[in-house]
Amino acid sequence: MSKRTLSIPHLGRVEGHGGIYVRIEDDEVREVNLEVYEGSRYYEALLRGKHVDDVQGIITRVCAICSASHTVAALMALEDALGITVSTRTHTLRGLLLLGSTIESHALHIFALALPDFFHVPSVLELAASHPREVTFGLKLKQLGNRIQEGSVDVPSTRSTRASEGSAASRTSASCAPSGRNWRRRSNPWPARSS
Amino acid sequence: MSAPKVGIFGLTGCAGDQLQILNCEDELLRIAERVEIVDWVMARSQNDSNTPLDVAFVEGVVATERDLAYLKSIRARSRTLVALGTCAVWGGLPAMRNELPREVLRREVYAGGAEFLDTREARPATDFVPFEFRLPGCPIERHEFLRLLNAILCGGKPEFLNVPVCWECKTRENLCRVVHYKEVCCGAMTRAGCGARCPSHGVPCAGCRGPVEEPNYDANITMFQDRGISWVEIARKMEAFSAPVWMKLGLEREHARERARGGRS
Amino acid sequence: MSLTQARHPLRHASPRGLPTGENPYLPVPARVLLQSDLVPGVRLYDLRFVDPGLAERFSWVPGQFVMLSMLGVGEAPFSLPSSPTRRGVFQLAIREAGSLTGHLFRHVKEGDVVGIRGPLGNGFPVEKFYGNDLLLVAGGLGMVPLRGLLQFAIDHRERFGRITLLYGARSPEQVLFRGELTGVERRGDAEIHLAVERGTTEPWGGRVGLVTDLLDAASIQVGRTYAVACGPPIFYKHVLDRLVRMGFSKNQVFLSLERRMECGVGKCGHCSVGYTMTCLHGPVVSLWDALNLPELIYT
Amino acid sequence: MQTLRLEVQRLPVFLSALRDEGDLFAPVERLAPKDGRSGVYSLERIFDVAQAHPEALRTILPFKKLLLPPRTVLTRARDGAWEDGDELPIRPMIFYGAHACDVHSLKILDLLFLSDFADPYYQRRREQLTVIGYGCIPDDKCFCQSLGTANVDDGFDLFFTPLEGRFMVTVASARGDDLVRRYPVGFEPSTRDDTREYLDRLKRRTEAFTLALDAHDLPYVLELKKDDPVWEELGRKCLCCGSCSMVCPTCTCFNMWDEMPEENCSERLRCWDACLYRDYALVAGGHNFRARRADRVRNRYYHKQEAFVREFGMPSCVGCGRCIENCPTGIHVVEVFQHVRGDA
Repeated sequence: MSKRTLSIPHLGRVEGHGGIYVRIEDDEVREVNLEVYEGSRYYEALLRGKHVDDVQGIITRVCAICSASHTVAALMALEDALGITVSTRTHTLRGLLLLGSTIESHALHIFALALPDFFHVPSVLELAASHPREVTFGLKLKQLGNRIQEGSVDVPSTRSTRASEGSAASRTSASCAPSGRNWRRRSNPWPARSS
Repeated sequence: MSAPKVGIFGLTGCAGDQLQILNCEDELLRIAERVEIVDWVMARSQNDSNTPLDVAFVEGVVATERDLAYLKSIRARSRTLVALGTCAVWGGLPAMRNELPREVLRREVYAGGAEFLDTREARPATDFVPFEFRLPGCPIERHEFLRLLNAILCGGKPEFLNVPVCWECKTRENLCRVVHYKEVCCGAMTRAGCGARCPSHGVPCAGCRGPVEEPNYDANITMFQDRGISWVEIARKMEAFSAPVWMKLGLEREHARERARGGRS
Repeated sequence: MSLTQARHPLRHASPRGLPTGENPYLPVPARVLLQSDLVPGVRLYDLRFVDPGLAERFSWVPGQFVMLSMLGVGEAPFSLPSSPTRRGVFQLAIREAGSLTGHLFRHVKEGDVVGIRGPLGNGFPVEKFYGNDLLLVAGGLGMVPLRGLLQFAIDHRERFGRITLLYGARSPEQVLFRGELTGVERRGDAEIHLAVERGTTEPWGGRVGLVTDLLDAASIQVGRTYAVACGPPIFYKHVLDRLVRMGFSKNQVFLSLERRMECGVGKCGHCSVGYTMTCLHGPVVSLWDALNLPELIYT
Repeated sequence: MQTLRLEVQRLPVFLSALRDEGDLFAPVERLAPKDGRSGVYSLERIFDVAQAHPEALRTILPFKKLLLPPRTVLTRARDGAWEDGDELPIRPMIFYGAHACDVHSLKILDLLFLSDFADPYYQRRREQLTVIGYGCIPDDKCFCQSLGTANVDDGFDLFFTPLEGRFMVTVASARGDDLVRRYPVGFEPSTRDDTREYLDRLKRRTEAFTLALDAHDLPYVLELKKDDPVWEELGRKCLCCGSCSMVCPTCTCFNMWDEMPEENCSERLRCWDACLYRDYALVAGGHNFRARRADRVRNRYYHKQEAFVREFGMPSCVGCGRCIENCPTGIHVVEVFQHVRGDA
């Protein structure tokens, strides 16, 4: 009789903390223990006594990767409870948010979390060394998902893009804070909300 | 000279600050060339948990005994330790209801049958070990992270301004949430750096980046009360992201005063 | 004072830009030729502009300062401890205090390039001192700008009467330019009196006490002397009061103010004390002007 | 100075033509939820002259934002050498809708930034700026009259004062004269009737002020009131949020620091700062020269009404009322000085 145990004390490339123990006898899995050591945050209890306005801001922080889903789910639950019907526009915008989230999290999952296994490398960073083009594409895809969620995808031929192309003031950016090329490129320095 | 060894760690939290590192899509691969990331459970499957680290980033709150032991082990092997995000720096949302015993929270969420949970009062990582840098934000701002990293790698110390969100909010010419909308906005008490993202989208500041040094706490409360906002509303807004520190700064005192007046129980 | 007659009607008209360039914000590369520890925690840097023309041209008045930049770290003001009579190379004496100086100490080696812009500030009114005795009173790091003035006065020895330096430091190990000062005294260029707050293991022939004690010991003819004091706030508190009681007119006493500076050219506002921009109208001010500032100079 | 007249309906034609001269900036109403009216304006680049609200008394940020942008890269350093961080050339800018107080604030900024070590970043933008004024009628927050900044006869290029069906056009610079001649959309010499109506309007305007501040001897009074309890009171009331400084047309304090947006590249940034912020006077050794809120608040008022007068012979407050409008805790600059003086 052959006995084997598989033990992964800390599962890598997943969000959250956990370990897995598998006991195998005669090629038969006898015991599987999944241990989750993630600390409890008790979000359900944190929500108690809060105003409905605050729920979304709290719930979206349950998980960083699927924050958009948590946001939309929480809003829908509240709307159901309060008997609110949202406009088609709101509904569509939420759909866009979720699509952005899907693009981002799937690209993250495929390229950064799952794919390294198939190439027998520890992480996306090593994968980038052997397959730079593919990884760069994956990251760009992920970035697109993020930019959809952030509402910072450039829509051509609107006033805002025209406004940001020329003036001395706008070229040096409107706010004190944005810094780093990354930030600047992704955000429209003159929010076109006036007029 | 070999590349500096870096570790990225998460205690209890949503992994949002680590994700923000992965969200530096344009810079990530270059970062990986400049440093050697030897320990990053979220993004790597083979991790070296013993090598001494030049720089370690830690996000999340200490909410279990395991978290605490993990944090201490990280401190012991790291030369420069950086607290990432509001959870690590101030306590964040998980610490919001610290006035309730863990036991009560647990029963509320899991009823009976979860007695095995390793759980302790959620506190910021900075309460337990010394940190060289603190980068608040829920989540952290990518541009601040990159600035900090570039500075650490060149041996410098970046300057993060100790000024309130109003600084950025005014330069974006937003309609003031307090003056024009009579809302509870934590902007005047909260550290800038986010580009006043929420007020720029028509939502008052929730204080997610934690307090600026020496906020004029009393004047803020008076300001809201003068606009007819009830204490309950002020408190619910303020005690979200940086609850432990607000408590320290006087929210607790106000609570007591209110109780004495027979207000909120 | 008449309100219509402002003290600085249009500030002093100066040519565009600084000796280091037309754009006053643009640092110019200067090479670190030498660095040596003056005392533990304080280093002396010998610098020379990479541009040879500028290196020869660059001149300043004792008491002026420069802004030192390091790539990615930032910028900070440092007073010039050397005399413009010794051209080509200029010096900076720097104490490790913040992140910028920490970086300088740990990462900058001889041969490296840093950024410099200046000289900034007004400097000591040396021409006013000509033909008079000079009393220099230094406390701690306040010796740095006064060393430039001392060098200048020695290089123009015939223009000054008696020169006396009173210098108080925390301990014998903290006395800056000690060997050099001994030389000055030996040559009879100036009278040097040193005091340390506490003696230590190091043999110390000088006085143990405060710099104010030295004022008693030195023989000074108040009527024909200009006093220049430089030191930390607590030092000013005692020394300035003492000088006034000795009979010095408040116009005969000069001191150097310390403030936060960002731009160095009177624009950013950080160093303002009332109408005085420390970087532009100062850092050197007469005691009378200092006492008439809207805020205390020592707190 | 030269005066002309222009029919009301010809002005849009003139302004549209000016877009060829550079970027046209004017007060524009901020969008508010529901009906879109907010009564709050900001200075924006406009493409359609119908968007402009030149009569709007104050934009959230004054036009210092065009000359001293909130965030500028001063220098950029690579491989040990520093270079100018400005992206040149600066495009020409036309600011339409300047009021007398705005023009006075421009003169104050010129005093600060063009005297002594002229600031090249300011200067470049200033040289590209054309100022077109517009006659205003004050509201309950305006007190320019008390500070002598209610009228202006230089420091702008053109000034349009609305009269019945037409504008009185004041030309105060060769640049203004060039524009009028380059775009002859119907400018005519002004008549005596125009002058009479113009002066009548000024008289009505003078009477429209409801706020007054006796500023003639403020520096003397302030000199004697350094330890007045009012400063402590304000220190308790002030949030030190810096809103008043951000919106002030003559508050120009800035901070400089280095950022490394990418490796081997360091940018020295200049960002607006406010003397109300805690670290404003903090030095490297750790000493804070204005550690207390009350000290910082007092410093702000002294700088405007005392220090600036000592340095330049006039206060640096132009009475635009922006700080009154924007203070979240309702600190009212006129009331403060009335209080200090003992009038209230």
